[in-house]
Amino acid sequence: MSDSILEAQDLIFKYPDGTKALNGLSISIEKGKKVAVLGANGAGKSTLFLHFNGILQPNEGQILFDGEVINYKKKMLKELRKNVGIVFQDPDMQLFSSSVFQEISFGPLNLGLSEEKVKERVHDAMEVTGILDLKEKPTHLLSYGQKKRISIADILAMKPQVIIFDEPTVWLDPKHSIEIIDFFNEINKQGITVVLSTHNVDLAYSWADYVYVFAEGKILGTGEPEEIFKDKELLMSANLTQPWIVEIYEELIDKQVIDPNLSIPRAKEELLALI
Amino acid sequence: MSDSILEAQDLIFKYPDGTKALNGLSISIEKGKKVAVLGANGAGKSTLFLHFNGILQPNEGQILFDGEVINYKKKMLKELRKNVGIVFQDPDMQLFSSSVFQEISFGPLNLGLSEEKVKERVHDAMEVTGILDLKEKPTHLLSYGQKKRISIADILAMKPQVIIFDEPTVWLDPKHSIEIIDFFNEINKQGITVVLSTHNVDLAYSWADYVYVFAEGKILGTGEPEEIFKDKELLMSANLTQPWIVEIYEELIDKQVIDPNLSIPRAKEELLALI
Amino acid sequence: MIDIDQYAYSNNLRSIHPIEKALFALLTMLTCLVANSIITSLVIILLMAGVVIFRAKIPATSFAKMILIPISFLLMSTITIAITISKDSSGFLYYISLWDWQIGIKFKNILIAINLFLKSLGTVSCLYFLALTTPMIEIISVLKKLKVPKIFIELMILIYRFIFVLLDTANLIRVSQMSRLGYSSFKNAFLSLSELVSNLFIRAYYRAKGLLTTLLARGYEGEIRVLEPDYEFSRKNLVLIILTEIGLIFITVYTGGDLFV
Amino acid sequence: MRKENAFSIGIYFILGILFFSPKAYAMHIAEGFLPFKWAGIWWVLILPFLALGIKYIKNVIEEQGHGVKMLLALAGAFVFVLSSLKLPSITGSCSHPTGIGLGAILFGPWPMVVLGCIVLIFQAILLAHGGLTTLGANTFSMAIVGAFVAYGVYKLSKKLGAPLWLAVFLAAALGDLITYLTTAVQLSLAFPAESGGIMVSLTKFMGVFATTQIPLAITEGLVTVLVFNVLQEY
Repeated sequence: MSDSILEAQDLIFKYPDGTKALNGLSISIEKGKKVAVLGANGAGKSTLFLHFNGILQPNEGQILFDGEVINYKKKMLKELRKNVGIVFQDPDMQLFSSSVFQEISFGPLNLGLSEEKVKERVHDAMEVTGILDLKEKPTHLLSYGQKKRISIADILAMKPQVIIFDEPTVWLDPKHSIEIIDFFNEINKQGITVVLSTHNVDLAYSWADYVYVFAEGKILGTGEPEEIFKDKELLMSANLTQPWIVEIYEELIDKQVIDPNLSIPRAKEELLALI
Repeated sequence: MSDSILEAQDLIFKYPDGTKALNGLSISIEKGKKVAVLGANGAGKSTLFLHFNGILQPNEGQILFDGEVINYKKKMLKELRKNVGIVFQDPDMQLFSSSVFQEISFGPLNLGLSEEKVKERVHDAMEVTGILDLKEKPTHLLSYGQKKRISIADILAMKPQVIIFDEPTVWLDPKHSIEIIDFFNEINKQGITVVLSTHNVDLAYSWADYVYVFAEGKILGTGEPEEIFKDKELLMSANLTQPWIVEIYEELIDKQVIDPNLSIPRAKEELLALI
Repeated sequence: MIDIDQYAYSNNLRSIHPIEKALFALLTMLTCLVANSIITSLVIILLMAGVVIFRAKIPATSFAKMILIPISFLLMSTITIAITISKDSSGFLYYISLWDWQIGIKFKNILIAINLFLKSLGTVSCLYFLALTTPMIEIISVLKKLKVPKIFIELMILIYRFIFVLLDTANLIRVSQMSRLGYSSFKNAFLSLSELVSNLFIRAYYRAKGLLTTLLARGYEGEIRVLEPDYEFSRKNLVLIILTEIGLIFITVYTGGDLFV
Repeated sequence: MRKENAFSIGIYFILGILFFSPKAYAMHIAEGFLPFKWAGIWWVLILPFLALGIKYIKNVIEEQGHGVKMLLALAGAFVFVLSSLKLPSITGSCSHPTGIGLGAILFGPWPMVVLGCIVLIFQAILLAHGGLTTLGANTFSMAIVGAFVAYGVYKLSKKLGAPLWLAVFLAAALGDLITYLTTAVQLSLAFPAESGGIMVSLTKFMGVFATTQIPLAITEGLVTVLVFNVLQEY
């Protein structure tokens, strides 16, 4: 696994109140990939992400970034947080300033960049997320979707190598969900590793290069989406269901409508083309 | 429309900041039905619900409950709020007591029932929602799914004739989503009219008796799910997509895999049976 | 959510340098206070109303409504000052006697009260000019340039943001309570409110924790550093401000106001 | 005849107060109401308190980490939001608690000096309650006197063995009441009566405020107790 950018080895983590959130979890995320982390509510996804960013320190086990073991010294933590960005579920929790410009400038300033550079980064991040016209507006007068984009620009401005999106689509309607997914693909093309947590199996199936299935602080299954989503038992035990594309595909094979030797379709269009 | 339990006639509503949230909207909800209200974020769904409950008063137009025009006098408002319960999106916003028992007793106590009666109602509501074992727990230590159930018990304990669920499944994983939908069917069988707002087209399609499509404070379309979801243009203009069952069904007809004279399938199982 | 705040972001003078606007408001405010003259106060009220309504394009009706906010305090307090309690009944325009005290009003005190009332309204309109044309974010950045302690500035930035988050939360909880018949009687209103308040506090507590997490994830190390967008000074505006103030002082002296008394 | 007259004027006066009190927001002194001299005096007086408050906050942050800053910021926002909530009151009108008492009990008086001052700036600019020239006077009465009295009363009554609810009630209610009292003193210092001077003026202001503020102080005390009870469970 020489090209893994983030790695967790045998993580065990208990919250101070005794809840065991991670239970000997190992995971390795490859550079430049699109990774989906699937799991029911409370499976430990968010806890793992906070480990990737060095916010939480495991009771046992270790985190590796780019092959190096994180030692939780100030300098290394800074490096880690520079390179691994998290876009949190609730933008209202992440935005601390009412000024969009101030808000986005916070991260780059913490990196110790010059004012000039920071201004440039803020501008670029706003451009990419399409919020340049919000510059003069206060966050509290914006819609959920707009706040979500600001929270993404927050992280983009830091130019991390990995961006983790925690449940990015839950509150978005179908149109905005599609937009944001397109956006993920775009930044991924620029070489950023994108990790996405979700319990939307259809989304994970058609989007990800690689899927991890979580349950109770452990990894239940890993693999390419085609393999993972064939495994009904695995999905059941993680409180998940099969993506409808897979379900229909299997049914169509059973009913001999389509040829079982054809490769399993990833997107709706592919499935329809098979028929 | 003699059997409509809730009716809105030509509602116009502007928020104090000038945003026009409802724009001449009319809707009539039939007694005992399962109704889905579909629309993108910000289409005005929540605003309408707050009118049904008498929290908001329209600038123009009127609300009728059981054929009677709401006059916003104290007595009538009380009667309305007793009979129309809203389960809000985010249980964290709805729950305000530290104890589950106190929380659920809030509504019935406000109805002026005797202590005996209130205890009975709280007990029943907890039983139906399957949270009897949480009675002694403080609300803030519970999981999202548990809180969601408490927020439902909150409303059930008031024994309303209509229950409105605002985006009930967004945060739930597939397993719990299925559970909650089953639960809606159960209370509907007991004669309660269930109204559900969602932007999940698949859910609305297979669950509802009747569908309303919202966009920009207006009703764009109403009808039985089979009709509504055939109309791609309508869905597009409301930022929605087609349910995959319908899409596949239409594709299969096009490709002559199934007989176009067969009735359109409502559930996954029906579609698979057709093939 | 808060009218004044919304206008501050959408008014027609938004793009003017915040320091210019603050200077104009504060200098005029001081002039009004120091001049202590009925005529100067009236001129300032008209000036500010004019600028707010015609330059900043705030609807006149909204401005009038806002001016009424402090009026209850002003009326109550100025009336209290205007009323004289004395054992000596000379000089009263009208009075009533209670035992051996005379309670009533004197002409001189009415003048004092009117002056006080208008002076206060004059400075209030200066405050409104600032509040309606300059977003709080920019006022904070002015304070930052004035070298107000960092921690004070950081707290202001955070508090301003979280006022709106908590207001939103409070509103949602209130709506949820009302839809379950909360606030429907006095006792019930009292209980509903204290549940709301305590819940809001707990919510605020968890938010504080969550916020720390999200800031740490962005490399926070104890100081909240942010950048401000640039504004350009306008020499013309500065000259205009100075001329206005000189004009106001001239008016005061000319009409015999007791400047610096 | 005269007594009747006095009686009816008294009634009108009280009705007037009840009519105006819902909008009288915690009796912050309005912008421009204090003469230049007094506005300046109160401004100068609060500066050392602010400096000490800021120093105190810095120390706490150093000892307990950066999370304290977020907590204080949220507490400040909480106080502001609290003061914009409608509160049921006996007269059927609505007013609000200041939240300073609760804050002083939980965080101590020094942080509340700073937070109170910030909240007053926001109230002045966003809500037009109070003002900038009168910020000194209002900070002194609410954030300094109010916070220290509330904190002192709380500590003292606990020392004297009062039950928790009573200590909290007294702290919040007295903190409130003495804030209003300070406001009355500030006004009478600035506007002494021509005969009888400050004392007569003080009597007048207290007479006006007492009727509205005593019920408010009691309400604030009660709400604080109820809130504190819930927080106790956490």
